[in-house]
Amino acid sequence: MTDIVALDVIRRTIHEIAPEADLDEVGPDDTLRESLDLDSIDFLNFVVGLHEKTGMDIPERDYSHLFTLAGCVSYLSSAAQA
Amino acid sequence: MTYREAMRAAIREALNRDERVFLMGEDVGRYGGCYAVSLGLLEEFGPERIRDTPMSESAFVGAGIGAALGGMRPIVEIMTVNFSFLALDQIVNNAATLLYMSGGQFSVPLVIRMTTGAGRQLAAQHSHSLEGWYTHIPGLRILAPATLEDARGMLWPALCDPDPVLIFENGILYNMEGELSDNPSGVDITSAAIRRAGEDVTVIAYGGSVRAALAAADTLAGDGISAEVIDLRSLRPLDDEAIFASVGRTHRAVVVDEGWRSGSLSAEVSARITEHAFYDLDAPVARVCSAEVPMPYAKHLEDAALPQAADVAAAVHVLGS
Amino acid sequence: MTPRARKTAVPDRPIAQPGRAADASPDAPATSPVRPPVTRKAPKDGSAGTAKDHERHLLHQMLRIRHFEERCVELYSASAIRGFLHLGIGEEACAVGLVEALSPEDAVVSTYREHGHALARGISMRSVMAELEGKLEGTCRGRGGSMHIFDAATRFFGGNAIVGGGLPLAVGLALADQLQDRRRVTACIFGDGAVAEGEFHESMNLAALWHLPVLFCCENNLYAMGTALARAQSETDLSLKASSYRVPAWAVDGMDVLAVDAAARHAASAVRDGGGPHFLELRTYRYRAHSMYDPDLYRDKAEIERWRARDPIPALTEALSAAGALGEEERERMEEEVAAEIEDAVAFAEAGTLEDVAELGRFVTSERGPEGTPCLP
Amino acid sequence: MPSLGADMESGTVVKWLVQPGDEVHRGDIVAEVETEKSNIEVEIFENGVIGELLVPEGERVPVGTPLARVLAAARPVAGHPREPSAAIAAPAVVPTGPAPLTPAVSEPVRPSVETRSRESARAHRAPDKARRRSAVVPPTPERVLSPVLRNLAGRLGVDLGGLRGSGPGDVITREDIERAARPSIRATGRTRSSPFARRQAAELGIDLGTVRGTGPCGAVVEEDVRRAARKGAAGPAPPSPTAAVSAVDRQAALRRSIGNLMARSKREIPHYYLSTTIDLSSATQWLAHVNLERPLESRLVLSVLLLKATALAAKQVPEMNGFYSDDIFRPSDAVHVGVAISLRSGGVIAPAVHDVDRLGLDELMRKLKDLVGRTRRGTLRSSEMSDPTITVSNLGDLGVEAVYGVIYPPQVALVGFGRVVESPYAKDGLLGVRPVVTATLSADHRVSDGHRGGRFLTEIGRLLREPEKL
Repeated sequence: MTDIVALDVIRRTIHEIAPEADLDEVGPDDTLRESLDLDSIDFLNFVVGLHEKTGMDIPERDYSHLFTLAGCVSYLSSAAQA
Repeated sequence: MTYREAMRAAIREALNRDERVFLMGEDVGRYGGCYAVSLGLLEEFGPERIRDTPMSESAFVGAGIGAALGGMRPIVEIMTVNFSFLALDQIVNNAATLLYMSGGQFSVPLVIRMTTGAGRQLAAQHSHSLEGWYTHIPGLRILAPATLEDARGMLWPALCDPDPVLIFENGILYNMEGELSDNPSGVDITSAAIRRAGEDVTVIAYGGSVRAALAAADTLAGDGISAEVIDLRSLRPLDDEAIFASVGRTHRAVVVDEGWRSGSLSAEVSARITEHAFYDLDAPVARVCSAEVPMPYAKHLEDAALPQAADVAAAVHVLGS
Repeated sequence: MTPRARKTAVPDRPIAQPGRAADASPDAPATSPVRPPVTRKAPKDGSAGTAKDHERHLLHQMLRIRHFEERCVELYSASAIRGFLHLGIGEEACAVGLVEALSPEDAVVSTYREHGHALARGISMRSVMAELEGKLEGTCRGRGGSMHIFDAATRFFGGNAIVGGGLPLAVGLALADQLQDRRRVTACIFGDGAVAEGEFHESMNLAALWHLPVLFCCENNLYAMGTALARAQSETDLSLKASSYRVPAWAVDGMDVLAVDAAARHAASAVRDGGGPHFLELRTYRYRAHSMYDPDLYRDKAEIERWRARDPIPALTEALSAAGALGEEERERMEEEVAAEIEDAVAFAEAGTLEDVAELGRFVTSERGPEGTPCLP
Repeated sequence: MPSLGADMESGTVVKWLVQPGDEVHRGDIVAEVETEKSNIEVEIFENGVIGELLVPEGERVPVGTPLARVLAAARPVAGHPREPSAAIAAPAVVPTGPAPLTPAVSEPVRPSVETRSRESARAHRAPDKARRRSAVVPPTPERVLSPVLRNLAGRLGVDLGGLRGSGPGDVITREDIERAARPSIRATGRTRSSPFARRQAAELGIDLGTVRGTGPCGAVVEEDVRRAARKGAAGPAPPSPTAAVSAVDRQAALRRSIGNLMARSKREIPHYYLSTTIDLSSATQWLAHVNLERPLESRLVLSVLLLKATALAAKQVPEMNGFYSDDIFRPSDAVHVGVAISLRSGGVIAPAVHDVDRLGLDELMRKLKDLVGRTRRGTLRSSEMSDPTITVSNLGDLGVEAVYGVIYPPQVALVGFGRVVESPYAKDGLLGVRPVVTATLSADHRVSDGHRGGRFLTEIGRLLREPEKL
């Protein structure tokens, strides 16, 4: 998965769980949950959404990789290559 | 005036306007043209400029290319598109590529006219609509005059184009009658035309299919469906803007193509709509094409094989306007 | 063997023919070159030099081509040249003899084995080499490569890589000249393989029918890629095929530059003088494979060696030396000049620029009309 | 007009989903009501037949205003769950319907779309059974469905066109719809739609899942979206100025109503506050362990444990769970935990998850997800808005370490959970680093005091140390 594809997946997933959120205003190293006001259920839905779109199994211990936009992108792209 | 006469008038005008122009092809002179388009021109312009050729498509098309390179403005007539394949090497490997291969040094200002289409019971070697194949080739401009005005007006701008232009004349149109203004100014050969405005569905057609599309639009109007009919006119390059703009208004598209469906021009148009106007679509793009059989001789079979107005109307109904 | 007239459909035009199929056999290279039935002429600008000057010039041209192509092999091995590379090493006499016989206003339509024709035509070695290396400074901006050298200034219309594809084009160029009352010759060069194509027959017929000023030059190197002429043609006497279209035809020893030069001059002036199309079969041989990847399985080494014995370059060198027209010092200077020109061309090509990829789409269609008018979208 | 929260003073009927004569079932959604907070679906807790709609669409009325009359039901066979068609439930049939035997139905006209607590609703179930056969209803060949059933089918994503009716005269029954919905609930997660319809829906802010498709293969096409948009416009933003509430207006109104409610709370309720630090090492370890085995979709979040522990503790300390009104505290048997959900557009809503004390963790997780999703989409049910018995504020579990909340009247307690932090924690004389959370309680001194409050918080902590038992 290229970074662009990964970003698109993230963007679509965010849009599903928080349509009003504006990902453009989130910096790569900002914390997604704080920037987008995601509660823990939202975050779980976010992870589920990533899973549904990529087929990747995301164990709970990896959640910490998904806290920032940059983290999500690199997690998705590197995991998909592995 | 007929479409045939409009075409002839266009050739005559070109011959009169530019002494570099000459017409060359099988039986264009003494015979008067296989479809009588050039009837009488030999007497008017002489055998130097109305040149009968042997049945050597490759040689005389290639000669047209060479003559164009040598400063002439040839009009080469090929009897039907089926025969043009005997000259495919010259059209595809030379006419379309010389400018590019030579790094921009040699352009080929050549016009090739040929008859296309079915409907005259000429069976499987004189009836196919294979212009779609040529639209695959970069370097060629492909035109399909569907009206008297275009038959009359497209030739001169085509001759003015420094690059090779193929004009496809649907044989069913030659006897089509209509009025033509006395002012024979050239028409624009780069854009599609809206032949009938409508709101509910865009029917995209060209050449001989435009009539079927317009007839279908009449029928549909009776059913309360307002169909917009676009005549592509230029098959390459396609006037994407016109297509997308119309689909943007109607949100439905039916492409009518006398060619076969597989790998056809209609496939190209449909793909472009899907690529660029996807979010304008309220229904899948539909296509009405010829049955995938070599064209049969018997009238009823030929009719069944060709896209008819009723098929177009039915396709529109299926989309559910 | 002496030239003998052949009874043809055009009795008023003498047609020399070199003998029957046996002569065309690869195992029996023409040891006795066939000459056209004309006396050798001095160059047109004879006032500026002697016949020997002209011969030295022919030698110089052949050396340029030979060493240029030898250098191409090196550059190909070093990956500086890619794609198909067809070399005419051994065929230089044809290129030089024919092209030198043409005037600047004439046109040349050639094949994919055209480096020699291009260089003989006067296209600079620099731009040919740059084209081979795919550089913007090449004849075609690197768009054509080895097989597609074009040059408007010298009326060099390619570089056609479809066997037989150039013939109709040449017919058309000649038609344009005829229609515009220009006394020009279009020289159309093709190989023996093209004779099998319909386009050959269509074009011979059309040119003869319309009496067009085309000089058809068949470089018969006996193989269409790897297929020997005798395995592809029921009639291996190619000039006989041409004569069936009422085209005056000669077979010429393509390993003798003076023979080619003389025949080509004769034919070209006949064409120029309104004699209609003419046909020359230049019997020659390529020493190297068809192209760089060809393992050369279809012919034996002994055959190649037999032809090498008739190499046109040593032959002319020796003839000039024997006649006292080429000293050792002069010969060396000629070699040095050629070597320097090649070094310069290679340096030029290697210093050349690659066309900006943004230009990829240029020249699919014209940017300006022939009269400078703006083009349609 | 149901009271959907103590802060609600009035509401606007956006859309009636039933018409006079329609037979309704307990739990059916009969209307959509717009409040300052959200659009709310009004449930009915009766079985019966709609008699008369008292409030027209678009009208704003105070809380407590009767919205419609419900007549006793006409049922073909008591206890036999056969769904009558709309034709059967036509008013002309109704007079033959009332069964005279029970007090509930002896009163033929009841203003009973009024929302009531689950308990009270449940209390009305008895008459249900008592409703008996009415006049013989001729089976009708029509497959006409009541709007209620249509609405149900729409919600469940059931294509009525493809459904075979099992009722008399092949009428489609509620069971048919529910049966059809069961296997396809997952499969129909995706709504077929044309690209243009999707674009339009996005531009108009319409959830395609709620639009019935009339295109090929049931796809939603442009016309469907436009129809939905027209309906939508007739609801939330109709021509009538009273109901015209723009998003900005609504946000302001929400802020105002929260302010009013909180002011009232602070004015009337004598709050007291307690806090304690709870060791969550067992809970987080257990959760990590459990989640390790689970696919993503069924993983649990910590909030579920916190909610469950709170509910169980509330069972133990009933002074925390119930309503205080008219100077009387009425403890509640059921524990409906209000979950404070902050809206990204601003404001907070605390709809209820019902009967949390009796739910398994998985079920609770599922309900919580559903509730959060619907809160975000603005499709809450009336009961969810009106009947939390205690509120938990923890979903905003980022940032601060402790939350001291303001009680939602008429409730009497609010539990706040802060962020889980790693903290030095001494246990058995040993100091270690453990994940801990600060739990706070805001409680009503009129009902309880610090002792009981402390007991309650301690109980929560104890429960969370044994997560496997939750």
